[in-house]
Amino acid sequence: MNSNQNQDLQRYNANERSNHWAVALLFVMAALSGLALFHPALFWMTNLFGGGPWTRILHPFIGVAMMLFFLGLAFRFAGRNRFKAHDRQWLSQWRDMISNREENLPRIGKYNAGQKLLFWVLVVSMLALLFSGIVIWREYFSGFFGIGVIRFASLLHAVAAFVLISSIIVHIYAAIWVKGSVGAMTSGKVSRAWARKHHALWYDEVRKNQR
Amino acid sequence: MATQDIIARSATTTPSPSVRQTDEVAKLIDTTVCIGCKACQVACSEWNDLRDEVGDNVGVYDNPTDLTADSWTVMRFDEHETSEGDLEWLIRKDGCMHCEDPGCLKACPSPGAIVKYDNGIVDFDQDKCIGCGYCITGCPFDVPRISQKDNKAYKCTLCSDRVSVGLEPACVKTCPTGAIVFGTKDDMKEHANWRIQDLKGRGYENAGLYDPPGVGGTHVMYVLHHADKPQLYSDLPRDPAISPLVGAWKGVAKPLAMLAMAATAAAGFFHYIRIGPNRVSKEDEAAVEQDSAQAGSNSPEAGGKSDEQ
Amino acid sequence: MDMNRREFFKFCGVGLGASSLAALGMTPEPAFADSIRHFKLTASKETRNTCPYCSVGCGLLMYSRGSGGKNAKQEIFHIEGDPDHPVNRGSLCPKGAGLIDFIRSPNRLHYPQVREPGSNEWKRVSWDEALDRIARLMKEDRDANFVEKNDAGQTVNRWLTTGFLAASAASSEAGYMTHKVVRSTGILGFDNQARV
Amino acid sequence: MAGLAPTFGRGAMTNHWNDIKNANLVLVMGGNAAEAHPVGFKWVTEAKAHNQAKLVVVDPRFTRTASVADLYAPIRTGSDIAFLGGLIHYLLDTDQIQHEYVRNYTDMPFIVKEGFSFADGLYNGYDADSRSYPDKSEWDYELDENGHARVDPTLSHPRCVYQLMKKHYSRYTPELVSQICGTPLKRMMQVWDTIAETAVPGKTMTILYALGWTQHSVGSQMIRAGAMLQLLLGNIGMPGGGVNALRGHSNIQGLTDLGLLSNLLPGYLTLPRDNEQDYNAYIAKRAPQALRPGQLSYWQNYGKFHVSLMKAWYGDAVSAENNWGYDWLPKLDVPMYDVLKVFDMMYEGKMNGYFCQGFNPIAAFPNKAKISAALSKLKYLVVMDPLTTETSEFWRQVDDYNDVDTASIQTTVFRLPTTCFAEENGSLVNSSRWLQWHWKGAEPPGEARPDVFIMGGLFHRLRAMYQQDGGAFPDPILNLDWSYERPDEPTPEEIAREFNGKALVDLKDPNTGEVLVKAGQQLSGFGQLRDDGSTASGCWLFCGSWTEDGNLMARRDNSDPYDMGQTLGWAWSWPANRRILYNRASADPSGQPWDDEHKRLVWWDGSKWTGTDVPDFAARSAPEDNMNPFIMNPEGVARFFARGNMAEGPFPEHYEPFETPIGRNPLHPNSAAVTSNPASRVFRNDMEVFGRADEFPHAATTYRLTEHFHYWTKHNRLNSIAQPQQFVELGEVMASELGIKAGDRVRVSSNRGFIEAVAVVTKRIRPLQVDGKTVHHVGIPLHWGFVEVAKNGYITNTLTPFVGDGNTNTPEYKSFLVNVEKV
Repeated sequence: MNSNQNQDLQRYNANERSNHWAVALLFVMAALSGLALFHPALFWMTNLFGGGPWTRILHPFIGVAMMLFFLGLAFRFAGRNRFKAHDRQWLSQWRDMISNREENLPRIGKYNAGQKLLFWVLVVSMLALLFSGIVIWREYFSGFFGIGVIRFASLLHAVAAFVLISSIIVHIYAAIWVKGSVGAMTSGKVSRAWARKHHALWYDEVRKNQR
Repeated sequence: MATQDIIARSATTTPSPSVRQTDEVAKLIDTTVCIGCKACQVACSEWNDLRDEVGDNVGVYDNPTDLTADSWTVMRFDEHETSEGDLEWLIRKDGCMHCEDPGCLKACPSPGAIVKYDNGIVDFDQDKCIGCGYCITGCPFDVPRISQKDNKAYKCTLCSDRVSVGLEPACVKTCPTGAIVFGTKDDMKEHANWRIQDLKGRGYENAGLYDPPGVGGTHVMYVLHHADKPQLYSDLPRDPAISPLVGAWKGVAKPLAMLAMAATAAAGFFHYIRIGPNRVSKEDEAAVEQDSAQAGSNSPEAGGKSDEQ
Repeated sequence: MDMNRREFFKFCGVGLGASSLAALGMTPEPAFADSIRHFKLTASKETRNTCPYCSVGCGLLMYSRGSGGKNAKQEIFHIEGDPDHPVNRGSLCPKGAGLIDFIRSPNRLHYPQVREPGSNEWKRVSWDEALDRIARLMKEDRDANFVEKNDAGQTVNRWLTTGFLAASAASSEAGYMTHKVVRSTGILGFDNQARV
Repeated sequence: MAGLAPTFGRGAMTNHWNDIKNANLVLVMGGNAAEAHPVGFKWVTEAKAHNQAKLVVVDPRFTRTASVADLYAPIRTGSDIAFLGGLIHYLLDTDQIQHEYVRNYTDMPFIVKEGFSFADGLYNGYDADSRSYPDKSEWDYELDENGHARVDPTLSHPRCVYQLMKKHYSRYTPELVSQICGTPLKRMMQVWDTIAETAVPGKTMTILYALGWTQHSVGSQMIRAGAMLQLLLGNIGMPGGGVNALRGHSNIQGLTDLGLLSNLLPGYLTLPRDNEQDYNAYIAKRAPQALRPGQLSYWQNYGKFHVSLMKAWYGDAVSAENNWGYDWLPKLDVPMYDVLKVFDMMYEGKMNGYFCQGFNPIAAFPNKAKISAALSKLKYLVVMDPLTTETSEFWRQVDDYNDVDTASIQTTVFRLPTTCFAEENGSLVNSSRWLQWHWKGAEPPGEARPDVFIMGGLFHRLRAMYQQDGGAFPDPILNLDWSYERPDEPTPEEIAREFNGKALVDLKDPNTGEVLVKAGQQLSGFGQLRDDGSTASGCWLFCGSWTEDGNLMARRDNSDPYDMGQTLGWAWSWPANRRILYNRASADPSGQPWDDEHKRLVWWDGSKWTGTDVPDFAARSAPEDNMNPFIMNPEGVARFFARGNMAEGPFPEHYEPFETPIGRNPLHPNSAAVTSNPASRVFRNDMEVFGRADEFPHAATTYRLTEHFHYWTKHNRLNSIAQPQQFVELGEVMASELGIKAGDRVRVSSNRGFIEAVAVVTKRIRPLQVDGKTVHHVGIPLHWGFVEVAKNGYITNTLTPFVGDGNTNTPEYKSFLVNVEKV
């Protein structure tokens, strides 16, 4: 009778998962090649890309590819990342969150305020990277910009990259910390208990739809 | 190499050998004696085996009209009318200034692609150049150029190959009127002072030396009739310095960002140690059982309307 | 995929190790950087000459490849001013500084050539053919138009129907030889750049 | 150059490059030293740096030289005589002259014949039909019974040169001069006053001029005027003084010294005219007696030089019996067959063959259309050159640049590849009269051969043919001495030894009978030459360049013990290694330097003349003998009054260019006959193609750029990069009137043709107010052509007029009229 009552819930479908991992992979490459050119101590990483010139050649193309996939991801998830009234409440209680006292937090939907914040930070820094990146892309575009713009773009690119990378570190840690999350992006499934605990409203919603 | 050890390398965090002390050299360009004959341009290309494109005349004497990867120095001509209505033809030999604090070297991400010798010469090593163009971004004088042929950055080397064997640069040797002189930086400053005295005697009250402190001084200096208005000489920057943006980008940003990223990772690590993972508890699973049980009989009151449909 | 404590520590350890290695500057590239091009005149052959352009007469040092040994074809690859020369003291103007491109100009002539009447092209000929033909043309013209006496009966011995322009960039020796030959034929239409 | 010999006795740069550093004032006029001689200009910089010297530039354009000048004055092209005449008037008027110098060392006290007169711009004896002065006999000194010129030391005699000159230039008032030259009066007076400062004995001014004076229909007289100015100031023979002709080509001095000109023989010996049938009269005319007691009049040795030359050329075949082969020398029916004359004959179809040895006439000579038409009428043209020249391809159709009908051109053209400087040994004579030896550094490309090989090869074949089947007057060809080790290609060393000269028999001292030079030995100086056939010397002037001590031209001792820049041990300088001509004049009549501190050159040490330079004087002639410094002049002094030596008259008079923007000569506004040089030769069919100001309103002048050398360097990549494309220079005012912006393409046309080029619009050319009109100048560089590495361009000489200077027939490249329009 209630055959589907106990099986795990589908959080991400195959397309969403592939899209995410495409972005993730390109991000790793962009970050490694970018950091290699950013700090002398990491220049050795250019060897991962076939040396300095190749790193210089590849990095912008990797970046653009990442950007394209990220757009896909952004359009998929933007709707569910709109801020809601309860998000402010949730944020104000961030201490309960990091101390694993989730029961005190308001019930939330598919994404909690922290995740939404991350989402929008990624969007902004990605755009910043794209535009500043084009300005400092010496081989094709720098010729069109004044030296002042180029200098500003160089700094902006570095800052945006820093923000992005830091955010992603947080993102990754969160996945490790909140047990049962990684599965959402590998198998695409989460346990009903996980959903009920972390995303109660979404849990209800899914159950309702299952009727 | 004896005459010029590398004292600074691009993208290198540890100090370069800096125990040996050798003379600082400098090239002094006396715009008040220069006749704009372009011998320096030709000698430079001849010595360095460069042959630029045969261009066009665009209505001025300047040719090539700008520095390129194949033209490391060019003459810039400016016609200036004095308040008395007399004409001055201000001619400036443009090229790398060999800054004491080189913006190109600061900006370069490739270790050793840009070096500064302890005699003051700033040199590019095309073998290590990755062609990113950061040197252009960093240069306060807009000097380096990336070659279309090989995507490497090029500029005046102050003939480091000649200087290393004890010769003067090619442009210096060839200069017909002695408008370009070469020697230790101290001697060049002395020479400049002597020239400036002569010029003041001839009515150029503002004659002076161009050795901009903003970049820690340069190893290519100018004697100008109007040192108070360097911009008259085809926009020679009045007070050049490495742009604060470049300074931030290649200065504080680097360690800070690295530190911050490391800190973020560390924070996670210690959070995991101290507070530990966030797991689904037995209660949660039981609750789920309950939910499904209720689901069997009647619809939940608690559920209410989801706020995300 | 779930990750337990042990796995997590492993993950962190590797990252830490790698970054600290890098921080130590263990970057895979040579510790010593020699970015200077090698001095290109070392052991090349030096020949003294004089600039062929204007009349300042600047001293030149011409540098050529090859030890001067029989098997090496000497090729001049660099020219700069002679610092011992009292006038130029090593300096050269843009023309002198570019002399190497005169010697090696793509427009240097390599072979005797002739352009026949009405033709639109050059034909390569041997030196013998060229000089034979020119000498014959000279003699025909001279024999036909040489003036021994003028109308007044005075001995004038001149040849006016052929003229000669000498080169004021040619050496004095070439000039002297040219004068000796040209005058012996009676040519008066004889001139050089002194006039222009 | 032709202005110098009639004044001083020799037609060459009086001083030398390094000596410029000894000047207190440098006047660059009729030239652009920084542009055309940048390295020589180094010594101007030195004078400024170490001698606190001033640099004054007078030029229609604000040139590269002007860019480092202390004082610049604009002047209308072609009006230099007015400017200098006015200055002469000013100096005489304000009595700012070096009195002791002019009284002792110039012809100021000399009294001129009564018949001499000047009226309405013409001297006595003018013949309008022949456009010349057939009889110049009255342009001379009054002689006393011993054939010596009468003088009046008080300078008060109305016909003494001083008084005549004063009178002549009294018409050149500052106001009128400023009106003729367009030089603003205030600036002009500034320049004149600065120059006048050098009238004192201790201060010297040097004049650096070049083709900016030479290339006018009155070029020689411009140079004369400059020379007179320097005499007035006592600046001739002085260190840091002189009138310095900056020659154009590396060996133009050498080729002139060697007489490669229509009317010359080596060493400034001259060919006979038709009416000079008698050998002895021919020599006598050229070996004048001294015109004042005790003067050297060095040309009295003319016979020795001539005989030695003929012995060098014809060896044993000439002797006193056949007047040393006098009849073998061609004789002239006209003053000279200069290039203009020759190309006019060619144009008239009167010539069959022509040789161009390292010369590019279609680009270098005026009115390209006429040159091209002339060459097309030849039967054969032979071009010897290291490079492809426009002349060798004059028959090739190249768009508008050379629009010809190839098929209809029936000229056979031979092109023979020659070596360049780097591929041969030999000597060049620079502007300082230094004979400098150079060494071969590499083999020529392909089959290129030296000019000597070509001349030798041609001569051989000619002689062989004349030996076999005879022909017209073969004697000079068959008898030419050709005893070289390799007859097909004599070595430069052999030839150099030949023009230095050797003893043919033991030369004995006439008094003691001791052998001075053994037979076969090289002579050590022209003092050893004899007119009895016992010596041979191909060029007496070069005698001493290759002695028994070896090749003095190859000397490399650059030491300068007195720091006067004389470097007597470097190379060898004619005459007799003297570095500054007429240097006796650097000492006062008593034999001591005018300035013992800064201007030490030569002085009398009690027994002989000595000093920092080789005395240009009789070494043992004591001051009390009253021998004067200008030893080549029979007067012993320098000439303000040129006597019969100039075509237009003894004193320079301003005449307008043949194409004048103002249409009249403000000095003689009502006499069209003297608007332009009345003594210049003008050919039929050239007169009609002179343009007039109503059609062609702008004053044009042509010149070289420092990045290029004539038509050679456009074949060099490096120079083509530095200045790639043909342009013309226009003043801002004129350009804006015509709506032309920098970089626009403009068409510049004269009455002879047009060129198109990029417009360089500049503040450096300003409109001038001349004779009540506004005159704009148009600057037109040459260099470009239709065979090159640089961008193809038009031959600038398409525009220039086919008329020359009255004395040298040097074409008037520097002043003509054009119209300018935007394309």
